[in-house]
Amino acid sequence: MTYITKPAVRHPSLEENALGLTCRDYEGAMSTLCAGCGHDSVTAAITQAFFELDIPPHRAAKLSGIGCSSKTPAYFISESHGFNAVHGRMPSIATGANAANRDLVYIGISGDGDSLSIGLGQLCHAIRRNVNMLYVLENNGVYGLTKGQFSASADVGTLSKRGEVNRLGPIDPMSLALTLGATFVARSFSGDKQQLVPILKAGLTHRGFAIVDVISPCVTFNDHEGSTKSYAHTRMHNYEVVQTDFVPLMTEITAGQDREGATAVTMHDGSTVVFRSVAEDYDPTDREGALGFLHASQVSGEVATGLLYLEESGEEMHSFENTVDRPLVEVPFGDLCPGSAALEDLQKEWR
Amino acid sequence: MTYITKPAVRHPSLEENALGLTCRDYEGAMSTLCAGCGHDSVTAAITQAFFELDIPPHRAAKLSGIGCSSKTPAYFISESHGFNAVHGRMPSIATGANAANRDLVYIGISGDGDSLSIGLGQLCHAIRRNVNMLYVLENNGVYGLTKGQFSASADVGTLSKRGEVNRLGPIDPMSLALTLGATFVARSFSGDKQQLVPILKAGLTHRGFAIVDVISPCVTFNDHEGSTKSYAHTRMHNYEVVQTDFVPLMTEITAGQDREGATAVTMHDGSTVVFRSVAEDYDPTDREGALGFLHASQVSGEVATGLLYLEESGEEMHSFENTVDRPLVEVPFGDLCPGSAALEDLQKEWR
Amino acid sequence: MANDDIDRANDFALKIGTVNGTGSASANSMLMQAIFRMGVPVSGKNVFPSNIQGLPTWYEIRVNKDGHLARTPDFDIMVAMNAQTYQRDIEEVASGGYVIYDSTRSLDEDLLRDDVTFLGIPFASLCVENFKGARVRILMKNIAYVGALAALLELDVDLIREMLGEKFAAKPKLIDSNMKAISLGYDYARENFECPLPVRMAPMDATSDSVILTGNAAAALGCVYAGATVGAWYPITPATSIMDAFKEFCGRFRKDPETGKNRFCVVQAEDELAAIGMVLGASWCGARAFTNTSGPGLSLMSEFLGLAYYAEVPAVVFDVQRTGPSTGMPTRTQQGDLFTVVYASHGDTKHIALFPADPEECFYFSVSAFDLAEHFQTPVFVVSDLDIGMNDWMVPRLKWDEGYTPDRGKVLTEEDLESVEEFHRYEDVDGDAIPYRTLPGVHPKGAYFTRGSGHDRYGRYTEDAEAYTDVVDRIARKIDGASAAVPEPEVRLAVDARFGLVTIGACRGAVLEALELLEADGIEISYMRVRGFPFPSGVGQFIDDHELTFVVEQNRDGQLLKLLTVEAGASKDKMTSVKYYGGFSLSAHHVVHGITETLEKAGRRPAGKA
Amino acid sequence: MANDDIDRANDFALKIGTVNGTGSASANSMLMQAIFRMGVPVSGKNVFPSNIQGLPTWYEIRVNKDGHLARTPDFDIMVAMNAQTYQRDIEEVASGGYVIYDSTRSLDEDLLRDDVTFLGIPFASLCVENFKGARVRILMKNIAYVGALAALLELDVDLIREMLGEKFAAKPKLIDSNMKAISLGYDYARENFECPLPVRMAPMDATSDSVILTGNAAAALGCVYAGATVGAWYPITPATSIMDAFKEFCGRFRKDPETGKNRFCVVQAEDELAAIGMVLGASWCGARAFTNTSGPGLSLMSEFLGLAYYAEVPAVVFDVQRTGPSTGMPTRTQQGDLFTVVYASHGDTKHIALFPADPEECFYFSVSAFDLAEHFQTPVFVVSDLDIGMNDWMVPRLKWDEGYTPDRGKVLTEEDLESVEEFHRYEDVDGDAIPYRTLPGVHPKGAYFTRGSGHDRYGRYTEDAEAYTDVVDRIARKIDGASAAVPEPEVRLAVDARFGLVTIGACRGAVLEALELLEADGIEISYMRVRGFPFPSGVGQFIDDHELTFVVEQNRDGQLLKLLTVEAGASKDKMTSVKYYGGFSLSAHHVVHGITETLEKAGRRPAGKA
Ligand SMILES: Cc1ncc(C[n+]2csc(CCOP(=O)(O)OP(=O)(O)O)c2C)c(N)n1
Ligand SMILES: Cc1ncc(C[n+]2csc(CCOP(=O)(O)OP(=O)(O)O)c2C)c(N)n1
Ligand code: SF4
Ligand code: SF4
Ligand SMILES: [Mg+2]
Ligand SMILES: [Mg+2]
Repeated sequence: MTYITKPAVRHPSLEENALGLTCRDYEGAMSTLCAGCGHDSVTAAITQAFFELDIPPHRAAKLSGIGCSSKTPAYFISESHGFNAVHGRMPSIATGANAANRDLVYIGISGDGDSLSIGLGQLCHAIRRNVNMLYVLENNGVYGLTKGQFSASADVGTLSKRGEVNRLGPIDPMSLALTLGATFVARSFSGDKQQLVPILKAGLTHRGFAIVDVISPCVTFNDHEGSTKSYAHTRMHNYEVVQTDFVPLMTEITAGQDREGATAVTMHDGSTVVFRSVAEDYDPTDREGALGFLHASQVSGEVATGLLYLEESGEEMHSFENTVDRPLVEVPFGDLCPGSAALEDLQKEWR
Repeated sequence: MTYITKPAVRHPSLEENALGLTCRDYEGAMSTLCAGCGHDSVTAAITQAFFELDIPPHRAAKLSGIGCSSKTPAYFISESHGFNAVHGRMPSIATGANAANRDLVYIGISGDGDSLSIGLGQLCHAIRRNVNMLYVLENNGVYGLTKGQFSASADVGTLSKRGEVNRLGPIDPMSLALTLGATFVARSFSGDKQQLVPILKAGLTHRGFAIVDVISPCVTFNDHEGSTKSYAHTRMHNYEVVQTDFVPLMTEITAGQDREGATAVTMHDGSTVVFRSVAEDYDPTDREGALGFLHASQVSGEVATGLLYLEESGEEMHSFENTVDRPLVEVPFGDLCPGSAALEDLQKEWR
Repeated sequence: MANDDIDRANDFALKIGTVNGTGSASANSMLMQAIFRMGVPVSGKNVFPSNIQGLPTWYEIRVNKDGHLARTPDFDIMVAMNAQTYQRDIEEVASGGYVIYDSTRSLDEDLLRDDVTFLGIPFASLCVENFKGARVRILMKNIAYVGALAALLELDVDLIREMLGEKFAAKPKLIDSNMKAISLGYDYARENFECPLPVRMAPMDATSDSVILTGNAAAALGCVYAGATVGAWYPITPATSIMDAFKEFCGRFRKDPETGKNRFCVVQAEDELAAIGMVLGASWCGARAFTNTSGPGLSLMSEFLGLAYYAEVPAVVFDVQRTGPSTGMPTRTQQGDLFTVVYASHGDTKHIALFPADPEECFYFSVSAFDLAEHFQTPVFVVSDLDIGMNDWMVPRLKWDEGYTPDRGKVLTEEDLESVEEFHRYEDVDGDAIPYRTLPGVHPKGAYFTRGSGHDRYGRYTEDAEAYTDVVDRIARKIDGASAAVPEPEVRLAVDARFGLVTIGACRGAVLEALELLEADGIEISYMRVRGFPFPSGVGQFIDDHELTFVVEQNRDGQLLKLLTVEAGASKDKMTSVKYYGGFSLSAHHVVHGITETLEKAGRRPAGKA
Repeated sequence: MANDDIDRANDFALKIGTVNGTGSASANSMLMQAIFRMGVPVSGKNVFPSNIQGLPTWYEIRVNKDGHLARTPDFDIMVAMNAQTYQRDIEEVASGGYVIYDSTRSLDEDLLRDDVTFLGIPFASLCVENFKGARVRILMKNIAYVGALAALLELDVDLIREMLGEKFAAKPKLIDSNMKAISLGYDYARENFECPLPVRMAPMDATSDSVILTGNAAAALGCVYAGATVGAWYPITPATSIMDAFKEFCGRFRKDPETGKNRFCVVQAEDELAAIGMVLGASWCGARAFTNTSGPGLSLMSEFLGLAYYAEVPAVVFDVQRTGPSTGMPTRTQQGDLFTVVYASHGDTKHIALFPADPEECFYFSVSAFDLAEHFQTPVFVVSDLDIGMNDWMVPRLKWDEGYTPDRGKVLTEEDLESVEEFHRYEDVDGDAIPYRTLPGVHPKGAYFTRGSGHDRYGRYTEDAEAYTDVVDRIARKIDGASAAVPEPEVRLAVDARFGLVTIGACRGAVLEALELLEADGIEISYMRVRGFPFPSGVGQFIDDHELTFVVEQNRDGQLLKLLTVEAGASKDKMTSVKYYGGFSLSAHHVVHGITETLEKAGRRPAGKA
């Protein structure tokens, strides 16, 4: 690799995962984002999640569009391939990559501008195809890289740093995803690593499209009074609906852990996601209910967080397309080219 | 006009509207669509609606994208300007046109391919801006003009004419619109002029973005057994949720008409829309409820029709943009150009 | 042609006017196929509206023993089945020709011409008498005119019956009705007219090594044989049938025998931006991936194409051209995308393109396109058009070299990566301006960051002038290098010819026919057809070597001529444009007329050689 | 420059290296403004990263009494405030020059050079001692180096204090701290170094008729004065500030006095496809509408631009070029979009384009763009670049002709329509290839159908070859006609010069400076700068009239040279490219070097005149 990676001084103390790697091995190049940018915290959480899931760095594929958020794939797992596409079009790159090699672990990083304006159509259709990937939407309510214009996720009445007021209603990626039939829908906050890491792990394990909307404040252009995407505002109104706990396959759920009022969903790989609803009778497996709840909390100005909806059907793009299990890139040429005899036969029909 | 319009033989018998025009005066060029195409019935209903609303033909503006559906603006009101844009991009044309001249009556015609695939992003953002227009989505579940590929509104399990099965879940424009905060959301059936005409009239009168999803069967590529957008299937599963009655400003609601269990909403121009819920306690002014209902009926395979949601706030793009009431195209140049003195002053600051 | 009195066997043109959506298409191709099976060179061109049902549509068949199969506008026989278009259809018949029409309703007096023979056959009433059901009657009218033509042209009826047998093997009831319809037309013609007509068929053996094929099917087959696994597309006329055919072929050749699962993945994208994005994603992962589109889609792909060029991601794009600009005439042909293709996207870009002339080349070029795309790590366009892509062409039987192994380009394997010190994505290690590539998932050392933003030879982000320039200069060299790898032009030098002609794509047939006509007229012209871009070195030379070169192409602005000027070093003053861009396929007379006119204007109508 | 011993007053270049996001920008422009107010010609160029905070950024100031304000890479003074970049910053100082650095931390031995003078000033510690709060201390460091420069360059400090007064009129507390910071730097320099340096300021009166302005602000002002009411855009560097400025100006000039409502409507679109769509919709309705974008956005607009061309809908598009291809270097300049602009979209298209050289032309061309767009009913591009658009330029004070009335083109009024028999949208009534237009809502007779699909002169849908050709041929004539309407090239003929030079846009300043240098060297070269496309007739002539013409442009592929070849009838062999495309603004030495090199290669370094 040809990055200026942070000096990987291997602390003997540093904990190792099943692959004998430390979380340092999941880091990337030095971030060039603003000090305090929410995106850097998300990067840290992602690093952690991959490390804890024992994913071989080179088996991950990192994709993004354009924006400050979309720069972040350069800042984690320098030993995996990254694709910084064009603005708003990362989902199509991910779809094609996944079509070609279904065995890699795909993570896409996008921003609210990248996802909800120029990229809205591609996002919706990736959800519809249930492309097997983790899609992290680093949501700060503004276009950071172009210096703070409102994005489509800005709430009504939000003040821009220049003092303009946003009058247009926000597009809520969570309600949108639920409406479009998304099978893994979660929201979190860059400031809450506790909550974020297990959600990311569950998302990486989910078979299908897992969207995680992470409120990730832009300290430079949207962290002021009057912003609803600031650290302060998010801390204040962030309302954890479900607590999520990701239990990997190997560690069985011991009696020790208290499981009252908790639902457990088994992922296709055998690992488990355990929910504990904090909100009165919130059921993260009820799409209609989730939609209603989100609408209500949006009206009341609350930011509902947690793994809001999960459906582990296992049906994803390749099941719809009936593709062979073996990644297409690994099918030998001999199995792809019909050869001259077949061509002869075929042409008999063209006379 | 330079169309081959149908010979406008003026039947003395033909009823005239307030402008002294007959519905013939709202017709357009001869349709070139397949005999029996649902779109032609929608065209007829549109003609009727404009006629009944006494809209001067030249004050209407007809916009569309590309597709069989998008051809239809040529088939009504030949005395109004039409703009057959590129595929999926009609909403942006409408937005710009409306920005320039807010006083025209805008009607956009699109198809499910035009709106839900290539045009999805533009549709969502036109909804978000609440552009003041009637948006008719002629929904047949296929790409008619390109010979019958599945569109994004095709239901799971639908059989194509060539016998392919659609595995991908449909995008429901109604739930989508509700989720995105649309203020006028209605669905109807090309075969039900009774229901369609009042809805179109209400939509034309609504201040803001009015979307009408019209199930409009494609007799050539999607009217067979195994299609959920065929005439037969739609007749069978079409479930009218609310009966809608449009009462123009002039005709006051007389005691004569029975109004039990009916809600009346007054439109910004003073005319009224009267609902009568057919479905148990369905409330067309409750967004959350409507969303839930749609989700449920979709699961049960029913096609809920009627004016599903209405919110007559009167807030639309120009209120958000704080534009002058007078159409911008009518603001005299003198009020636009600051002149030489102002330029002199301005430049003092640039030294 | 209709005018000369020489034997007209196997040398005539026939046009059939019907209404679309009435099932005439299959009757027409059966007719063409019958001629083909009689061993006589034939071509069929579909002239259809951008609409699904109820509008006029035509099918043009040209029969020519010498193998001149380009479109000809002089029709010896007009089968006028559509009253809507009687007028123009009858006008189009060459003097001395024949009009076959449905005499169920008698013809308007003022449509009659005394220089053509009218052969009325009551198709409608015949079908009403003999068949039940509106739909069947309409369908059978088509079969009936095939029967009539069989008699008038002395087509082998048994052959036709045999074909019907094959076609409806599964549905015997249909065979009977079709056979009956054939006889209705055949017998009526025999009884009422003197058969055969002077323009007629005579068995030959000129088609035994050929097949009938559309360019789109051929291109799709090329994708299958090249080992393409991912196809992403958005429907658009006239490109759609490439993916239709690809899916069909894959259904046959790409099912896992055990599981029945697909060894391919075709994604119908939400639009063309997504389609090309999917192709880039798949190619980046190491699959051979392609998309098929036409003008409007190509425009939408512009941004992504620049990314592919600059980040050096392979991609194969089939551009089946239609009449532009904008939506234009979706069911008419043109060659108007040359500039759009070779300079696609903002900034400095230049793309590799292949220009097939017919379905045969569509097949072979389609395979080469994948080799070139991976070899040069860049998008490669196969630029055909509606005429090539959607019409029935008679082409030499396709061959497949069992020795073929795909050129995957410089891709480092796991072993390679184990052994290398360090891997630098954009370094010109071998001095051929082509860097090494790695695929995701193979080896940690292979990891790099693909981006469309400024990067240096190591794949690192940069805003440094030198580091940036270093990379874009190498890319320029790389693409120029492809001029040696794209197919060489097809050249036929006329001895000491003062004049040259350069053309491209589907113009081929019309041009070669025109050159014969001109030669017969004493005008010798050397011929060159460019088949790939960047132009091989010989291209500019050819133009230098001739006093004047005619550039024949199907667009308004002379795009090929301009490209030759700026990209082949040809001097503009030595070239002159011969253009046709009305939407029909080019025909010899366009070329002859264009050339002779120029020569007359220039006052240098030569006695031939210099 | 640093080397010659002549008086260096008002002739030097200065570079300041800081970290972005630390507030140095305002200090730097204050510095430039002070020089300007001293009456001395000056330019300022911002070299910034595509990032928001924490990366190196530079500001380059050139002071030149003769008004040569193009970028120069030889810096006499380097204010090195960013330790990260000490190395390259110090390397960049011309021998004999000065390095001003923060001596709070001492400089690495190996950074020292003995051919430059190091002036250490403990900015950090000075600010720590005198100010409270990390943020304030960082900000004040910037003001402090301004103070130091004031002493070293003999800048008028009172002037600076005056400027601070104006700037912070509202916030007196800030005035004090800023004044204090100025003094800190000023006094320290006075006390520790011999002030002024040989490179220094001397009051002049060369700027009284000028203003300081960016091209983007000027373009936006042009839109306001032209009467544009609808702006639709999507943010992108370096085009964003056009719409920012437009909104700001409109806030001042476009509020309805009674209601306070807007006499304009700016829509931030969801992407560039929507932005151009909105512009077309608004123009179609009769508003003057525009969008501002850069390369990637331009690519995304391709499809719609073809529609506008073919359906003949006016539109004004500002393309503020940045370094391509793809995302490229968003904060670096280039002239790489020439082809993309003039041939935008698939099929046969050709677009009108204007090429301003500086903010002054941005203003005037912006106004002309709307006149041309409506006159010719087609998209018109104003093609500037990051250097023009975002940098501070000193330009002659802008003038506005009160007599100006917008050219709305051939738009039929209600009265016109009352009187006409029939209205045919695409008919060439006046023989100038420009048809008449109507606006929606005006009159029933004006109704027509706008479409990008095939249409005839009556605006009817068509698939007919002649009807189609009729319209596209007229459009071609119409656009060619615009060559007489776009701004004439700027020409300076050297007496009997054997050599010519053609350039475009922002290259102007560097080229004119280079020509002076070459002339001093005995090389006389005629100069032409093209300002509009399609090229006026004189352009080709200029090239014919010279033995050899140098084409100076800022892109890799010589796009201007190619355009001149195919669109101005210029012969390629008479032109040679001088290109720079590393992303910085062009400087005279690039041009001089390129030209002399060519001449030496060609062995024809002339004694001057022929
Ligand atoms: C086609 C195109 N248009 C515009 C841009 C300019 N641009 C770069 S990033 C960006 C918005 C980024 O916003 P978001 O996705 O929210 O990311 P953030 O910076 O806020 O993390 C824009 C408009 C671009 N790169 N490409
Ligand atoms: C950019 C672009 N891509 C593809 C096409 C081809 N095309 C024309 S219509 C159409 C789909 C129309 O489907 P829909 O909107 O559902 O209309 P319908 O014909 O079903 O009424 C497509 C893909 C096009 N015209 N432009
Ligand atoms: S601008 Fe905002 S989003 Fe971008 S890096 Fe800085 S803080 Fe983060
Ligand atoms: S193809 Fe379908 S949608 Fe198109 S006109 Fe025919 S019936 Fe209507
Ligand atoms: Mg953002
Ligand atoms: Mg449809």
